[in-house]
Amino acid sequence: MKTVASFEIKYQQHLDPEGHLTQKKLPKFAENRDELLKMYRMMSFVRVFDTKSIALQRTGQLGTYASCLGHEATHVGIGAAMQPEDAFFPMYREYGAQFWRGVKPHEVLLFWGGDERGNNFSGPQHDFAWAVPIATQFHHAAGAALAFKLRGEKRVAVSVIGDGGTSQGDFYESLNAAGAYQLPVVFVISNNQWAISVPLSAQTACATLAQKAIAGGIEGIQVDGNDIIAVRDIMEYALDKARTGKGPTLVEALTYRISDHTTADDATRYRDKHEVDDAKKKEPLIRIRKYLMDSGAWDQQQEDKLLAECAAQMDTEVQLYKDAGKPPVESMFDHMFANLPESLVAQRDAAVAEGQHHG
Amino acid sequence: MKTVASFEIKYQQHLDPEGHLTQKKLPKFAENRDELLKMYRMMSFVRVFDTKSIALQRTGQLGTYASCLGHEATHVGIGAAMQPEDAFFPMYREYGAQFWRGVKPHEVLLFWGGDERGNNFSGPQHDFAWAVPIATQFHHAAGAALAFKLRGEKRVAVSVIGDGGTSQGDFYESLNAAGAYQLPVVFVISNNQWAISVPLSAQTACATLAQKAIAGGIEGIQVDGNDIIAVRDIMEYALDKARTGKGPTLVEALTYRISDHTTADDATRYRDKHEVDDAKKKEPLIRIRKYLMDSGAWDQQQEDKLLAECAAQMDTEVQLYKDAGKPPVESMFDHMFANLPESLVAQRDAAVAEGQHHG
Amino acid sequence: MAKVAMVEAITQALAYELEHDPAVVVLGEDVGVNGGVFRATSGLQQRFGKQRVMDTPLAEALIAGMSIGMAAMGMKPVAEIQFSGFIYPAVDQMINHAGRLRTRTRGRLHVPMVLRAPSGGGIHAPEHHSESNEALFAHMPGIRTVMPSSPARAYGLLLAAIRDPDPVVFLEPTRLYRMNKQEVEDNGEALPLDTCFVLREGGDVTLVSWGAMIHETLQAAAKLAEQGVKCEVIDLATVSPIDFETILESVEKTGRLVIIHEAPKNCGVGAEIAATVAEKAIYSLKAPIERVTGYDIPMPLFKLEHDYMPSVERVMQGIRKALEA
Amino acid sequence: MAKVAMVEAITQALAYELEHDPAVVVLGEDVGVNGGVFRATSGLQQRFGKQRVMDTPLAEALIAGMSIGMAAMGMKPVAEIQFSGFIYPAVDQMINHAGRLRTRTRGRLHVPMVLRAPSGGGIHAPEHHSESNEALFAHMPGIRTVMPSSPARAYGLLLAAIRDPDPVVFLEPTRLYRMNKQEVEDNGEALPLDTCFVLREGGDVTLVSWGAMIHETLQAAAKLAEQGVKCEVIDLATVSPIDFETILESVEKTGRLVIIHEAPKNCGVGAEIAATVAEKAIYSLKAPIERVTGYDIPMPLFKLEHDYMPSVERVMQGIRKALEA
Ligand SMILES: Cc1ncc(C[n+]2csc(CCOP(=O)(O)OP(=O)(O)O)c2C)c(N)n1
Ligand SMILES: Cc1ncc(C[n+]2csc(CCOP(=O)(O)OP(=O)(O)O)c2C)c(N)n1
Ligand SMILES: [Mg+2]
Ligand SMILES: [Mg+2]
Repeated sequence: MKTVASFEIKYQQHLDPEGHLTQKKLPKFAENRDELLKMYRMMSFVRVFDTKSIALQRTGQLGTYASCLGHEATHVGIGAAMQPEDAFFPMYREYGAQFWRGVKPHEVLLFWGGDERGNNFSGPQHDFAWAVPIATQFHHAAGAALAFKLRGEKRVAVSVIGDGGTSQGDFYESLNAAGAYQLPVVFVISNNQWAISVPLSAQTACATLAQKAIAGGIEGIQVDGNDIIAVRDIMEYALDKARTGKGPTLVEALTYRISDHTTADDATRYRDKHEVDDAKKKEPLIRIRKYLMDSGAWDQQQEDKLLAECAAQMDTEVQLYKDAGKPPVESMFDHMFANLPESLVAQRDAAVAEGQHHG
Repeated sequence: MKTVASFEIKYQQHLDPEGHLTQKKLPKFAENRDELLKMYRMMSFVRVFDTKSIALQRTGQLGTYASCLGHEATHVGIGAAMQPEDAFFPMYREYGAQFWRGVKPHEVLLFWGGDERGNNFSGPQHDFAWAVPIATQFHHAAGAALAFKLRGEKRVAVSVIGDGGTSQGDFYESLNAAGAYQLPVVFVISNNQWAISVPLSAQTACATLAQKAIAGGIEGIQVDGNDIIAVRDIMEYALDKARTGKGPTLVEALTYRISDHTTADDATRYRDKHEVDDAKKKEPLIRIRKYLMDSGAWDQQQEDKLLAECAAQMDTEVQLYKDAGKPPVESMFDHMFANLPESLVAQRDAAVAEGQHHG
Repeated sequence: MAKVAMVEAITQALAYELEHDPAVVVLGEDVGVNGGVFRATSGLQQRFGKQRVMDTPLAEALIAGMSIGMAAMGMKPVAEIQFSGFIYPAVDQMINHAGRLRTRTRGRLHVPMVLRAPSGGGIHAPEHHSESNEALFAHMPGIRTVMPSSPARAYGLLLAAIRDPDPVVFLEPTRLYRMNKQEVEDNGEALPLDTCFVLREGGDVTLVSWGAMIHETLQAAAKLAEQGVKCEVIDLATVSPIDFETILESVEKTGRLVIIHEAPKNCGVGAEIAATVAEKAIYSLKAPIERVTGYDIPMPLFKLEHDYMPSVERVMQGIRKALEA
Repeated sequence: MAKVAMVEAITQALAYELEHDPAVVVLGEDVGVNGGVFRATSGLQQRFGKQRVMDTPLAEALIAGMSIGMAAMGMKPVAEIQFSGFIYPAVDQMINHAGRLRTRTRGRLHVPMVLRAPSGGGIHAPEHHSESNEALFAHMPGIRTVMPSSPARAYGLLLAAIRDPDPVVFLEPTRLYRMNKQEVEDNGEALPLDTCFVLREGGDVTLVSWGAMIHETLQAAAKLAEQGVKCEVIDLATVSPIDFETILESVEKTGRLVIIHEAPKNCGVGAEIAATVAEKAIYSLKAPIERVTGYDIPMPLFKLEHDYMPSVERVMQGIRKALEA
């Protein structure tokens, strides 16, 4: 039998878990210390945000919350590589990318606190809100990318999905459409090895998730998702490619969900402690901090100061969240349609009356 | 960047369009002339069936009909490689496979003639009926394969999809699940280059459709779908592999839809005549007939006799189809549930009364 | 003015908006060079180019989902689903996103898309090509569902649907595509959404129907008129949200209501109309509300499709029952 | 006999059938070692092995479609969809295949599958985790839709659903999973499908509800009893097809009907009940039929979910309205 097609999947890493460079040449942005520090600061804030949010949930001050512990490099790397005019289509835990793009931490809290106002956020007004139904957001990103392409705008749509999400039909349909239309879109798989209790090995027989790109006829690249330099590097590559009309990319970021799936989950039911301990050694903050310290760009004093600042900032955000109170009852109706139909006007009035009745 | 995975797609062909062997070694079944003749006879009958069915539609004696002109090698090859205990999950034009498995031609006519009784057919009782909603049948095949595997039965599920169908999420979900569970299933893409008016190049950026298997972590093979020897060869390989617990395969059969999409379609609106003329030279009957004649297994006299037999057989089938008449009105209700709920009993009675009323 | 059939009126409406609003794009399976399997987009790609009228890969969830993404970015996609029996993969995107994005983001994003699909039976088509599933969409918050019943209403309502800033599911009765040609002025004038159309006035009984069944309903009304029965015929047109004002006003006048639809009865749109009328106008009702509908079975293959779909005779029986009670 | 909550009763029913019928398999996302996100399948994989209790890849269309394939080959899959808000990708398989395969093949193949999904609000959950969408399935021919409202009924109805030779969508009110423990004998005795349950007898007004809202309904009935009002409370249980006999009998006695459900009002199951009762028992009705339901909006995020869901107070208002009319 003759061979009619062949494919390769490449892997990118700059910083190993010990904070050592694995390649001689650094991407341009990484030669700029301020830029690296900016990313590191954001990663640190995200971690403080995460810890505090879990605490809020545990003390009954927040609803179910999806932790991003361990994903900081992937998320901040995505955010840092994008332009404000690009459009972001998150799943539900990419706070690092959203904060970078201007979403306020208390807005994220509002969402998990059961308040839609959190989705009317301070980030780019065209960015989508979370997509809880797994994989559905890829279609929105493809559609946005198609809009950008048709209008000749130099904008890119970026969407994120989990490893579990790659089992959904929507995921593949989008990859295929992005290939067929050569869309300016970057699809990112945040492969944290688990979909709630289902390990990657039970989710698919694939050795890599990047290889799923082959089914869409598009490029797939694997990257160390705990390495902020590699993530931003590959994202910049893929964004630039998309922006210059050279088509879509699927990026698989290899990371690990160190936390429970959400605060409603208990991962000890299904996951080996050793695996988690091992992952903790490879998590993203350690290596970039080590690299920055080794290269003299950072020290313990700055670190302590940063953490204090993050904590203070978080306190402010938590206060904003708490001050938001309950949205008015009529807000459930007011944004159903641009022009509210009669039947909904009647229902709104009844609900408001009912709400007043109960105080 | 280092390479972390690599893949190849192979292509199989034994008979070229001129009827010459392209490989020295023939598969075992192909050394048996009777077996080859049996397949050739079936391919010939299918063509007669197809021509006649289109004529029935054109003369108002059949509903919309989907021609299989040009697909005979793919369809008969699939049927011939399967065992009766295997289960078949067709799309809507694989008459060659179904006839081989015992479905009667008049039963196929009944279906296109608007009569569900055609689906209560003489083929294996576990075989599915047509799946008109594109790609949905792959899930049924995956489920059947899972049942076979769980029960330790040495049976294989086989399903067919079109090139257009490979854009549907269901297609990929099944491939992925088949890989994850290592199911005894063979998925076949009948790549006839067109999905109604949409050419393959607009459907996907993929160079081959077999490469979509890589997204499911399973093997994908391309085969000349107009070469009955190659199709049966690869199908036997994939079936044997599945039957012996070695997992699923995606087979892409390269063929061409010489006809309109269905009798409701007019392909001259969107398709170049030259392309079709070219395809006609490569169609599946010419080459196997030539091969059989060249090797002395077949001559013009036998050919004439065969065509006369096929025509006679088809006349009988058409008569059976016509004799079937209209099914009773209550048959729309009687198979809704094993135990018909009260509300449906009432509706059935009303419909029957109504039917009698109108005669 | 030339007379046009419904499918041509639809093509005209699409062409009008493509010409006047650069944000409008048409997309779907085979809508390009082929002009759609029913020719509703015939000639549009040739006229407006491949950037405005696009074939899509064969995937309905994708078609709906991409339309949402495009719409939220300021375009006005008019997507075609080839037959309403193949619309189900799009249900997730419609209910979970199209109908929710505006309220989810408290107005920041919205979804001015139209999802068109041929719908209903009576054209001798294969399995899954004759479905009536408007009730599924009617039950979805945040979505308008519209079904035209004449060339003029198809033209005007489709224009309204495209211009509306919110998602509209637009179900076109295939049975009417080439029936009853009508003069339709191609002047870009939209008809109002959320409004019924009173097609025939009468004081004895109110008939509410939509889509293709309007024709059996009108025929039944005409036949009964010969016997002196005056039917008021209301075309629901916007199947959700329902314009109850018009219906209630009529029922208050006639005291009798017959609802006619092709879709299965159980939890159909007829149920909502009957329930609301029974709630709001019970004291006006002189007889039980009749529903003449499809049965609670899938549309059978075509040998039996006319045993499934309400005939003029069945509609008349329903009306007589309402009159005699 | 130990008291069990609904979720435990469900686990018991699953275990009973897994033990007694080798054709039964349980499948879904996280149903294996994790025992489901609500623990409905807790311990089952450990007890029956990975061949009987299987995690699936994350794909709802696949879960439904594979279940159809398995069922047609003689197995009895009991599939879990993690939340009913994620059931929509399975809609295509359910309406186009599960509900049609038997009639499509004129009885040759059938689909003894159960599609379980937690459903409804009130548990302070994130977006899409609190949906009530039984009406979508109720409108689908060939499918039974069942919603239990107590541990005992969950046990008996789930057994019946698994044993039934046709597809059943089994929607479990999450809000009840851990509420109101009850003694349930794990004796493998099924309850009948297609039958309502009269939970409280009374001659003044008939209350029909199902799922979690049964509890607000019973509370309202209890409160009104203190004021001397005798409510008859009917648990619909099988949401489709509906047991109208029981309902009509009750309405003929009371002359008043209030329907209570959490799902949106428009084209909800309440509409069907109201429409049919208004048709068949209009002369028994002493007052308009009231529906106390969710609004025609998506379930809001949880700060407002209790403003969406009918409260005991709203149910009582509805009853009072029916009584005063
Ligand atoms: C369509 C759909 N099905 C099921 C769920 C329930 N669910 C929420 S998160 C999750 C697992 C997701 O895993 P993965 O995609 O790997 O993302 P991760 O949470 O690990 O980041 C599931 C099953 C959902 N949100 N959407
Ligand atoms: C889900 C779905 N969408 C749309 C259709 C309408 N339709 C019928 S056949 C067809 C094209 C199929 O093309 P392909 O998969 O290549 O198969 P072929 O007909 O060429 O054998 C379409 C769009 C359908 N049957 N099902
Ligand atoms: Mg994951
Ligand atoms: Mg094709």
